[in-house]
Amino acid sequence: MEGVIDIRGLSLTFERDGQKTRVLDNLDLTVRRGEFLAIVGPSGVGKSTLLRVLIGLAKPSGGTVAVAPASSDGPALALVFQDARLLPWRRVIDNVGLGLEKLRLTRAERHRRALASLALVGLADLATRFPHQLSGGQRQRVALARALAVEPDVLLMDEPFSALDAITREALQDELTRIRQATGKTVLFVTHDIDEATYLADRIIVLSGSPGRITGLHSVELQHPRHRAHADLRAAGLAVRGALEGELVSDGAAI
Amino acid sequence: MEGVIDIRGLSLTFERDGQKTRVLDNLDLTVRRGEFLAIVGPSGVGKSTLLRVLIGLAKPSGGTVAVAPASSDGPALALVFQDARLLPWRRVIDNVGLGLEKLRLTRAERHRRALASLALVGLADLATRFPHQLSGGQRQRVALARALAVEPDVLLMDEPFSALDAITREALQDELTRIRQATGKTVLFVTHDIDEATYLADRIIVLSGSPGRITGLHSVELQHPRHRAHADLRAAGLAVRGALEGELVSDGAAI
Amino acid sequence: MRLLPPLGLLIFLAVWEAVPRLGLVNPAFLPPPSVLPAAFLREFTSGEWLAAIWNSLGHYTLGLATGTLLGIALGIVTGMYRPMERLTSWVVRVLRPVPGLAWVPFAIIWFGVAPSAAVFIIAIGVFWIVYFAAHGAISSVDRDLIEVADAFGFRSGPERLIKVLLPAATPGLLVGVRTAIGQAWMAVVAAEIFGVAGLGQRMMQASSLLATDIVVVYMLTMAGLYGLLDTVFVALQGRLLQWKA
Amino acid sequence: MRLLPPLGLLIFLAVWEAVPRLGLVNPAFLPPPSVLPAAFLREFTSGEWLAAIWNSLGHYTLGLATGTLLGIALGIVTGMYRPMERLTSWVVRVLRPVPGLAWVPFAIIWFGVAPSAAVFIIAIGVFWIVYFAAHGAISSVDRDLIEVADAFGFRSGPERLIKVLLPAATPGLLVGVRTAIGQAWMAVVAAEIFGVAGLGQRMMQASSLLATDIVVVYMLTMAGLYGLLDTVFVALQGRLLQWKA
Amino acid sequence: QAPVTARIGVIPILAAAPVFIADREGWLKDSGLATRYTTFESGPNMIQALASGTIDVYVAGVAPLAVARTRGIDIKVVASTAVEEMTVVVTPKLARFFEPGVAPAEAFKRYRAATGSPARLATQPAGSVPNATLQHWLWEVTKTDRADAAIIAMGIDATQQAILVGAVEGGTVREPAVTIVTQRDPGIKVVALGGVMFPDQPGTVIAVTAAFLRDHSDKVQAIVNGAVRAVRLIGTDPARAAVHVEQALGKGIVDGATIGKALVSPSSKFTADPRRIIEATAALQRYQVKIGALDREAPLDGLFDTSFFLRATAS
Ligand SMILES: Nc1ncnc2c1ncn2[C@@H]1O[C@H](COP(=O)(O)OP(=O)(O)OP(=O)(O)O)[C@@H](O)[C@H]1O
Ligand SMILES: Nc1ncnc2c1ncn2[C@@H]1O[C@H](COP(=O)(O)OP(=O)(O)OP(=O)(O)O)[C@@H](O)[C@H]1O
Ligand SMILES: [Mg+2]
Ligand SMILES: [Mg+2]
Repeated sequence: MEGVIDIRGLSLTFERDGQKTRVLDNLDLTVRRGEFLAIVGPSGVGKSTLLRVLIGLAKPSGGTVAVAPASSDGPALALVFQDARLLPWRRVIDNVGLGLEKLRLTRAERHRRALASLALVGLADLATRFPHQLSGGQRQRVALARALAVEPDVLLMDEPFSALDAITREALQDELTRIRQATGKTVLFVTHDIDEATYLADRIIVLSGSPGRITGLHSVELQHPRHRAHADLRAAGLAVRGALEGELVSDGAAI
Repeated sequence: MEGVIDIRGLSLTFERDGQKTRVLDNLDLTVRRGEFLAIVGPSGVGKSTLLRVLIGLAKPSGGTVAVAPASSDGPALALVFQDARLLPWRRVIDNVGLGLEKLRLTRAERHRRALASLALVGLADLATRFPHQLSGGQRQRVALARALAVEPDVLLMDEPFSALDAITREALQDELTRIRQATGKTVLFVTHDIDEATYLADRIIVLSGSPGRITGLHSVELQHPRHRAHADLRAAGLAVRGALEGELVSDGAAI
Repeated sequence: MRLLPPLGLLIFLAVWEAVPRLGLVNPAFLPPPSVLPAAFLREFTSGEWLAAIWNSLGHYTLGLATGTLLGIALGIVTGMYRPMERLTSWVVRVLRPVPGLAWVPFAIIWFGVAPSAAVFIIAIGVFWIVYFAAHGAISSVDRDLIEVADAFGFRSGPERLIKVLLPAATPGLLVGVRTAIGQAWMAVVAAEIFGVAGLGQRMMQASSLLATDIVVVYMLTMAGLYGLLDTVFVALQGRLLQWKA
Repeated sequence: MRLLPPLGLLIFLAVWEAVPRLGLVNPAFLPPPSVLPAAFLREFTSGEWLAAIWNSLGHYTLGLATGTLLGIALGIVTGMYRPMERLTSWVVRVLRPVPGLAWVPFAIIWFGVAPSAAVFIIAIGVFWIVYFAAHGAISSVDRDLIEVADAFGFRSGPERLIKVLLPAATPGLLVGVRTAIGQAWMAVVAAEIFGVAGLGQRMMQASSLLATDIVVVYMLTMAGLYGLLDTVFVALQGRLLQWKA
Repeated sequence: QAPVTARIGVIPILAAAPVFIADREGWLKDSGLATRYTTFESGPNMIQALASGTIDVYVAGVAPLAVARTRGIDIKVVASTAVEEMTVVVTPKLARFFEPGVAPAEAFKRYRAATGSPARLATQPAGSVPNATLQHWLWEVTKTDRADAAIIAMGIDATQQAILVGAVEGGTVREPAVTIVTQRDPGIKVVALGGVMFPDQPGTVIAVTAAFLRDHSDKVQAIVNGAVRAVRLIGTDPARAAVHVEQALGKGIVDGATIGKALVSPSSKFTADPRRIIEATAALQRYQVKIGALDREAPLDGLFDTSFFLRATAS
């Protein structure tokens, strides 16, 4: 296979009350090992659905998806859900430790890694809380720590920072970039924030239309660490935006 | 009373395993009738908690909150929760109609208003779906429509646009501005996006520290409709950001 | 998929037929299914069968309805209001374990030997099951959802109940009701041991005369009636919970 | 708040005392609570009371444990695997309404006149309640949470069960178990009608002699034991569900 | 004159046969008496029904009545229907030891010697008539060693079932169960008839509430007359009697032949004479007090009213 993930001719249809809605249509995409690939697109276009297919939570109606086998102890893929989806009966630390229980680790090792992961998102203090005792942003950060903890080959992230304030968000963006550079992880990152996409990604694909198709693909060749106000990023952002707006206009959608 | 909402000496403490965490401390705030007041602040500072106190979902540990009685048929306040919190057993249209059932309306009138509200957020097509058949952004928009439908005097909005892509988001921002100008509604708007705050708000308060206090208050005197790239907004944004970063540094928090 | 339920039943019947035939159990106690049609025909032609069903169905329906409604109502009240729960908690503990048979004297004293006494016994037989299911379901409704109702001004008990508690508790409530639908048939037998005519009485008579085939005929009759009701119920449940699918 | 439970009980006892005293019910059938201590003392000093409790507790504990464990196990299996649910659905409908009394002959055949037969009857008495509770709770676990387990590689049945289904279904399961704790006492009485010594037999004996005061003494004994267990259970439940608070 | 309706509570056992026969022969109707039956499983439930005023006539065992009278329920026994109902049967395992010429006590002893455990005999709980008569037979009549036999108390149905499957080695049963179990398993043997266990042991009686007696003493007389005639009919034409009993009791559950056999079996002893059981009832109570099944004897004075029977037999 070419990349760490190969998607060929992927399409997906939901059925509801006997009526079919095609969400993804004949998608081709190769995710290269080690790259940071951002996916942007309007609400409801099928971004989350795509990630769900990759990790096996949804079955494609057509096409194939190939994922390279895991290269280390950890899993090949880990997903940060769009909603935090913490297990309400587990304390924060045990929520973060969930994925680790699949690996062959001692209890102490598990605890250590969960705590380290929690510290990365700045929540080590809240380790013993239950999810309902957290704020919205804190929950999202715990979900992020849960996926980071298992150290997968590919991190699938579904708008992981959308509930965070600018400062926390920028800190985590930088943290994510650092982790990636240190470990060479592949990241598939869904976001609705174009600045975020250009700041983080090597490549950005624009998903739009109904059913969702890839309508734009932009590379950002700038070295990390990047400067947020760099002109290249600004330019890439405008291009992505153009692709999005163009699609929307041509589609004649309400918004 | 001075404003449509008067907060005096408000403080709130959570108790957990016998241990107390003070979240809000001695807060004073007057919300003026008709203004658009944005609240920004780091994750976990107490923004959601403040809105919850206002609408009566949380009891303050100290201080008083006074809300002017409703001026029309609708309620004095309506809240858009940070998580969508749709009722899973109700179809989209009935979720939007929830608040309307409290008003004295005919069935047809209720349906009409719910549908109109749904159209505002661009989801009239999905009226008969159940919440679990929606994307994350779509759910959040339904929650927004639900609050808009009851036409309250004051709209409390807890990061209502954080799950939306740039285009949808901007469209809804403009829609909200339009509604406000047409109806003179007061809006209390929690966001973590400084650009959003400066673009929309008349005044911006910065909540930070632990326990959360008001550490900054900025006015944006620009007329609506505004231009997103206007220098005044940029300046206000920098000021807010400064307040936020300053607080964070002086606080010595992890992020 | 569609053929699995009858397949399961077939396997069950085959095992049942084999057990007495292979002499594992004395056929006097477990008549093989193949001898039952004859016994059924005898009961049917004598008219006993229809009369028994008719009588029992009356007690069953009324008893189930009464017990279920009371159970739901009280379960809701104690599930919603903590002081009510506390006020009743010890009394519930005293009354809960009183077996159906122990209520028989009171049934007779209060209602006489009348169908209403049987209804009373059946109602008690299902009451607690539904009560605990309702109480549990209501008191474990997600607080986040209750807050939604609150935020939109539905703050009185009844409003909260109708807008959130009841729909959110429906899955749990239905589990209780489904259990009750079965339990009520069990209770029918206990309820008819004193002079109220019906299936249960007929079974007991047959049992005391060691006519096991007739006992089994009535057991299967109950199974059939229950199966019918349960099927209808499951379909209804599917409709009520379609938002879960 | 703390005083409400005893207050409720007091009101209950007062009403109970009044009913026979005011002649609303013949004291022969409902002895007022005030005459019970004397009856209790008689039973206690004769040693009957302790022996009966001791025997019944044995049947109760074993029967409850067996029925509950089986009910949970099977409820989980059919709740998790749709084909299993379908395969058993009709068989369940046949067996479900078979009343405890109808199982007595089988209990005698399989276990003889031995405590294990009583255990069997009690186990059946609680089995269905727990089964349906477990089935319902497992099959209505939020799919979003199951997906979390899936996404982290817990895809086999047992893994999924332990990581998500069981903890998420705990509130519903506990409702079933709590109902069973009560139901099992009801079943004790039915289970001891064939030669197995214990509370139930002693009650039957007293009842056939119209010694209602003794019947009520044993009823209250059951209530006491049940109350104790239920209190422990509720405390346990509170701990298991502290994440809900 | 409109017929008076008697609400009759019965336990569906063979001993109630005289009432069914009298009714189905039309004798009661001829005296202006309509009947409505309510079937019960046990005597105590019928006492509760008496107390709640839902039945007028009680056709079941005499034992609960004595107690009921002490609890303020005014009721009078006007006739008997059968005596010496209970019989002892043993299962094949134990029947082997009841060879001709071997005394029961000896048979029990040999059984224990052979198996190492006492023979288990099923009967109803302490305080019931079957229990007392069984004990009387074991300890007083046959002088069985207490180590050789164990009494296991259970319900009537359970007793029959336990005997049939051999879960116990024997027990007390009454007709028609005696006929049915011996038909099902010929290895099951009757080892003692009721008269041997406890002479004249009281069985099923006809009793009426004081209120009904006061208002309709002529109808009570009709019932007693009917019972007397029915007992005679069973003696003279059992086949004809069996048809009625089968209709009332079995309603298709047991065939007429079995009922016919049960009616004339040595375990059935029909009599309408209440005088025959007065002394036996008292004696039984004395014995129950002796074995600790009863606290004290319930006074029997006023329970029996023999005048109806005397009038019935005089005419
Ligand atoms: N039940 C609770 N028990 C203890 N602490 C709680 C509880 N609920 C919330 N908190 C804490 O209160 C603080 C304020 O929470 P709040 O939800 O108001 O934050 P927020 O400003 O809205 O944050 P975000 O931007 O992440 O949504 C958080 O630090 C949170 O951990
Ligand atoms: N179960 C379902 N039945 C029918 N339609 C569904 C179902 N689940 C999702 N959809 C639809 O599929 C489309 C894609 O959903 P998806 O969650 O992938 O969107 P998204 O791109 O992640 O959007 P957002 O940015 O709002 O999260 C949406 O239009 C949604 O309404
Ligand atoms: Mg999404
Ligand atoms: Mg918040």
